[in-house]
Amino acid sequence: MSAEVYKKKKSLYARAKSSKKAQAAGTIIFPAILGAVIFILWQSQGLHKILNTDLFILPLPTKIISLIGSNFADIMVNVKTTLIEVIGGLVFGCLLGYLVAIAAASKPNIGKGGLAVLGAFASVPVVALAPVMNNWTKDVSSEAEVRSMVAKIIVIALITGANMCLNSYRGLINLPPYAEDLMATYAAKKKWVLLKLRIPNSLPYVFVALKIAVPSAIMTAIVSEYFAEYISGVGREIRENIVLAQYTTAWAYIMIACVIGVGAYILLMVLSKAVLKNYPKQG
Amino acid sequence: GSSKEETTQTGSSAEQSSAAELSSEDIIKAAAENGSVGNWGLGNEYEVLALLSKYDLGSDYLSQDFTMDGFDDDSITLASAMTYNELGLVKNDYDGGYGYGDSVEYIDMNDEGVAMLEDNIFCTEDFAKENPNTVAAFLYASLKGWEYAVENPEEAAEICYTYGSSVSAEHQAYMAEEVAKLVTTDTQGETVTDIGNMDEDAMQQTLDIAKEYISLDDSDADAALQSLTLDDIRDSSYLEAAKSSDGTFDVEKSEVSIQLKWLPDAQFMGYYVALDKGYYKEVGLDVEIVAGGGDIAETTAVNNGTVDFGVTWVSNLASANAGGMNLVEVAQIFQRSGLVLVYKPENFE
Amino acid sequence: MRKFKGLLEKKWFSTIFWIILLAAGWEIAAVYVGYVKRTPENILPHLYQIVAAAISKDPVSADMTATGLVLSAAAATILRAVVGYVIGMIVGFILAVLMKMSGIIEKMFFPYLMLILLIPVLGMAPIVLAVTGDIDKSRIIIAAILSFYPVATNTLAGLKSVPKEQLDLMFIYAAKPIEVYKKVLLPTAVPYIFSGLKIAAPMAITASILVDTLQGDGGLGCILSQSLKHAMSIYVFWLIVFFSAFIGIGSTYLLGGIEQFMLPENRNKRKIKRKVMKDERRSLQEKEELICQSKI
Amino acid sequence: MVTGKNTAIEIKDLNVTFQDNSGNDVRALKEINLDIEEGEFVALLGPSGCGKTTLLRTVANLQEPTDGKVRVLGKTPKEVRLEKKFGFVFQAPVLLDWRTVSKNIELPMEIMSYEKEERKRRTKEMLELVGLGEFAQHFPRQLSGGMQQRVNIARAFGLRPEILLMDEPFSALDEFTKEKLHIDLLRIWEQTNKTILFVTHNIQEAVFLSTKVCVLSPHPGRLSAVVDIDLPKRRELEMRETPHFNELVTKVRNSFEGGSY
Amino acid sequence: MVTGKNTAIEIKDLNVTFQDNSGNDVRALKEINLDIEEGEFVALLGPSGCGKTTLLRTVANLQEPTDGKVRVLGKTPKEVRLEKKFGFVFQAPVLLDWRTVSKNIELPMEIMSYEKEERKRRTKEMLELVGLGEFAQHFPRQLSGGMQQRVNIARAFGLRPEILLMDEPFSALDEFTKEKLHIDLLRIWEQTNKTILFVTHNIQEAVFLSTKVCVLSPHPGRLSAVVDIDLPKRRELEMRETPHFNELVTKVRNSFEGGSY
Ligand SMILES: Nc1ncnc2c1ncn2[C@@H]1O[C@H](COP(=O)(O)OP(=O)(O)OP(=O)(O)O)[C@@H](O)[C@H]1O
Ligand SMILES: Nc1ncnc2c1ncn2[C@@H]1O[C@H](COP(=O)(O)OP(=O)(O)OP(=O)(O)O)[C@@H](O)[C@H]1O
Ligand SMILES: [Mg+2]
Ligand SMILES: [Mg+2]
Repeated sequence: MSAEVYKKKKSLYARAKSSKKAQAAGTIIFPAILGAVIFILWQSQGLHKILNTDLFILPLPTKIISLIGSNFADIMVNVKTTLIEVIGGLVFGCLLGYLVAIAAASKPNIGKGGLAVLGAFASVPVVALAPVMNNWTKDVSSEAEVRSMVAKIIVIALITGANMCLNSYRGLINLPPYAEDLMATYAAKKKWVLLKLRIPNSLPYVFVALKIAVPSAIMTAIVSEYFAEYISGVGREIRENIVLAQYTTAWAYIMIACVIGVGAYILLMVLSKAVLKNYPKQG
Repeated sequence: GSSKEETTQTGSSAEQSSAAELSSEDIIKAAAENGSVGNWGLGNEYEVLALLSKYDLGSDYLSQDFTMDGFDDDSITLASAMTYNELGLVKNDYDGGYGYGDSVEYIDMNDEGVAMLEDNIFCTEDFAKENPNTVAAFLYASLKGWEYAVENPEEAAEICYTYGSSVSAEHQAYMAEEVAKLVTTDTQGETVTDIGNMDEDAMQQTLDIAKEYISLDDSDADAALQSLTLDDIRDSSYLEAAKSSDGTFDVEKSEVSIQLKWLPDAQFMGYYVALDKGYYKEVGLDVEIVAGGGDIAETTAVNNGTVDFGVTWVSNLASANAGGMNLVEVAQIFQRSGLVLVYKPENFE
Repeated sequence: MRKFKGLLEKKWFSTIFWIILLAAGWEIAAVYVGYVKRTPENILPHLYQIVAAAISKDPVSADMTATGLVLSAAAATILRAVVGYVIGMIVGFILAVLMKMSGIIEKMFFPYLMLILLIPVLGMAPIVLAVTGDIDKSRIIIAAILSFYPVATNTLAGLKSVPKEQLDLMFIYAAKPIEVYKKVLLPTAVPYIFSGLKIAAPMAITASILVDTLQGDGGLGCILSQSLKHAMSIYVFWLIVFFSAFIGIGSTYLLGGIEQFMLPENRNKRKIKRKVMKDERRSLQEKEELICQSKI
Repeated sequence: MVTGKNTAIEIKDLNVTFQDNSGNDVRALKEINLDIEEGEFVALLGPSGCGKTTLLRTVANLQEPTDGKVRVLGKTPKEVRLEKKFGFVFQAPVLLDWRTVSKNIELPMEIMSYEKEERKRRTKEMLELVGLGEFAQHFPRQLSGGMQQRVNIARAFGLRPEILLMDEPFSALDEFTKEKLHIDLLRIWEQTNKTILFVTHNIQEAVFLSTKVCVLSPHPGRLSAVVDIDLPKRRELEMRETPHFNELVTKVRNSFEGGSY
Repeated sequence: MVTGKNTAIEIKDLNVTFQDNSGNDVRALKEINLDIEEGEFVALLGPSGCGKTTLLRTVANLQEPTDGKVRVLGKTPKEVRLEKKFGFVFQAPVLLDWRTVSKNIELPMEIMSYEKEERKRRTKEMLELVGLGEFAQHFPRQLSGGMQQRVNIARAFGLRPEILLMDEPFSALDEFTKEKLHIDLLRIWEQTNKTILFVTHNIQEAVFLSTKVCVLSPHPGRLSAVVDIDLPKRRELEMRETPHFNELVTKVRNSFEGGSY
């Protein structure tokens, strides 16, 4: 009767026995299976029936892919812009969020409010934040390309920062029982407690945060591109083409956004496997 | 507050001294070389592209966000503006406006010969074929609304208010005045009396510019666009039926809706007047006006049947049809381009 | 000095501290912008100007004051955000439980959940509209789509954070899955779930504002884009910026409060308190009865 | 084994191997053969790291054998577990920190759907038994280490399981408390006649409580000796002073490999 | 106290009170008075929950006294802690999951900025001492309970602290390992002449190791007896067989309140 929940346990043992490679393969194979199913549904127009939509709004994948093929160079220019924004925003945002979390964890009295305030920034909708940032960064550079990149990166950084902050904060304070006492008996300076205890303890939490931060950075990039001064980017193209009712082209860019997302996800998984290899397996 | 007025004054004195001597060509060239021509893109840019190409300039322009802040801080020296909207905000000093008064000048697309026609009324061809009387009735009442509105813009502006306009009262009044001009003047500056007329030359010019400057990544769609003719995008029979009617229609569908291209304001005052004055009721229609302005394009909404009629620009309609939709324009409300490129003369001394 | 220290201990103090710090930074920047920009209110108005706009009685559109306009538009938007948020929360939670139950489901679906978040609102909107046939439903669904993912991710992490020993304990007793969830997994996951909810809350509001403009009939999103366009007082725009920020702070605190209330340990503590109070009342009654009796 | 009784636990050629981080095998248990009759009280003795916990976990279906066969009450450990016949006292107390002491003791009873009245009654009884009556409403972190261990014991006792597996249950307790619990455990065992398998490091304790002492040797963990304890079923504290008791203790001690114990 | 030696730990009228969940006071320690000289090896004995851990934590500045005075080496516990003079073996091993065994032992040395060479050398030495040489690269979750406890001990020994506080360090260990560690601990103590305060439940262990046994009584925790152990400083395992040793054990046992131990 209680088989289900423990079936997993058994398979866990089984998996532990099987090689690590097989496990890694599963991470790719299972999504690939579902991907194939979706692809077939989509191509055979079954998806259109399910979603009650037509070929116009949801063109066939083959058509989308051939469009990507014939406009590859153009598309890459936009992909580059978006990637720079996403990576820049993620790096700054996650660092910012993590630093605020560290401040909050080491000086809870002062720092905790910082969490709420950073959260408040994340609550200002991108539609409002993006134009404000455009204005605030006008003097950054005389090059429109540069200053609008900076504006977009700031927006992404604020949005992802808030989420990194919330999750890593928990990782920085939910320490193993008595670990803080242990450090106290060594009269470890705050720096050491941070380096040897809090930061390592927070790493699994950081990856949870990244799992959310990566897609939301891409999403924010796409939306903030609508408002950017310099015309470039995947999001901008999606919008232009939807306004022009060019859904095939729009979907081509959406697909590209998804590929970026999946690439980032795989990267994240690989990274987390490497960084968390010494940590007890979760679940 | 005070600094604004000062700049305004210096601006206007500068204008008197030198800018008048510069031709629009000089200004466009100077701005383009500077990389500081602005437009919103998203299908608004073709006239600007045509203009740039007319003077053999590159096709780069800066993206304007919703605001005119870029123009204000001189990061965009030659900014796109609609006469009935942004231009008013730049000039006027009511709440929200930038208060430049007459110190700014502008280049008019109509004068440059690159005008494209904007707001029209359209529906799907299938809908029109199945409901010819409904279409004619709708046109009849809408045009009646527009006629009233262009004659009484102040009242029309107030009517827009009652239907949830989201602009300030002063700006609404300004808009109504300017929209009336667009409805009653053609690209050559001549007065138009038959509102809704689909002027062959102006439409052909619009389509030609669209064909040249709309760039579609989808090669099938691009080929379709190049082969479009006026007959593929408009059908004047409904307008004729409406004009020749006595005002009584045997409508096939009495509950219809129209999706606007943007948020409710005086740009669409004709429909609000028709609704408010009961013109739609008179022809046996129960009309719902659906505000636009968003991410579900009006062409998409009409095409998938969420709404029956829509207001869009001719170029949008052409690209939608090129992409595989089957839409027809049934009336052309704006008879000339509302787009201008506004600049501060002192930037071009 | 000691008074100050006592103040430092207060929970709300640090928020006030940060807000004051931020406000000071804002004002300094505003003074600077006031000198160098022609229309500073478009870029960075003084805080007092924003406050003045908030309390001003002058109508900005029709006969509405700025605050009135923002609040009336906010009502629709926030309602949609809340409904979408709740739906997203439930869906995210269920997905997390499913993924926890089966590693295969997790591996299979997790990357796609992320993709759903990625398929931008714009590409999705016409499809969602086609499926629901109703613009308001579409808005709610899109708000839900944007908020389910953080909840799902965090809940899953929470369910996975249960110490192995505790699962062994339940395993030995051959507890049914539902009991394992009720008694161990969920109580452990509560703080994680709330982190997810705290992250999702602003996303839901952002989403709701974004989808207001799918078709522009009212809502904060429309007012926002109009005021941004200067079709009405620019202060309406700033009011919306601040309003949404306050909603964000408010939601963090509200969820924090609910979290404290929901924490299994605190619930047990309340039970103990109630019991103690009941016992005290009873013993008091008994005493009174005794006194009464003795008086008689 | 030809006795009138049924075999409670039957272990045949049991091997359990773990993998260390370099992928090498760590043999925790090697070729274990052991039969335990129903109603027996078996003590497992052996140096730290020799595989006692692993053996207990294997019997309870918490650990899959790498090799060999384990049968409990004639069935697989899994079947027995699903019949909820195991009680397990973990080496380190596993308490849910958000539940009070009494709620922690009630936990398995909730799972086994005992009546509320019954739960309360038994919990109270068990709390008295382990001397924690006053601490019913405390949370685990408000208890001392030994008190936590007592909660752990109380939780397992509360159920009267068919097979009670205990991993060093008394090592964190003082001698006085330990003695009291010894007697209580023996009474429970006598009355209910359940099978008990328990791990200890204390030879006296092993001899005093059990009917059979199994000695494990480390690296790899093997069963190096089984000593039958022929003390009368009803044990008294005074027995520990008898020469026979001391003989048995010496016998067990000498049965350690190398005899160095 | 008039001796040539300095007082290492001085406890005066110490009270520690906790709050339970209904807001009532739990008196963990009441009016404790105790002086420990430098170089003494003091054992704390007492039933479960009597406040031994609390006393240790108070000395180490991990717990604030509710009342009374604690001085260590003439200074406040906090000062001494900040001078990094304490070593503490926690009752439950506190190991960081993500660090290997050797990295866990190195942790305090990293914090105290030992040279890398020195760290490696000492860690290796300590691992051999506790018999875990082969397990240096294992993670705590791959160790048995007793092995974890040994890592815990190795980590504290590695530092050679001025004041070593140990909370039931050996209770999870088998007798053989325990004896070996007893001897090692005594050698370290002899050589370095540090002050050691340690908690145990085992009277033999207390007498064998310490120079002074302090007996605590529960509810509330009070110091009920102090027994000086006048065995020679250099202890040998054989001493446990002498009549004098047994006398001391009996004396300690009898010093328990009510003598029921
Ligand atoms: N954080 C706390 N909150 C409330 N009560 C506590 C707390 N810590 C300890 N106590 C109480 O203080 C008393 C002494 O606890 P302590 O841990 O010092 O006992 P101990 O002598 O170490 O026992 P053991 O041998 O079982 O470890 C116990 O009654 C315990 O319940
Ligand atoms: N998960 C694991 N991974 C790798 N090795 C393990 C694991 N669990 C246990 N071991 C190893 O198996 C051996 C036996 O461990 P076990 O816990 O059974 O010992 P034990 O007899 O209970 O010791 P103790 O008395 O110290 O608790 C040890 O060498 C240990 O390192
Ligand atoms: Mg063990
Ligand atoms: Mg203790």
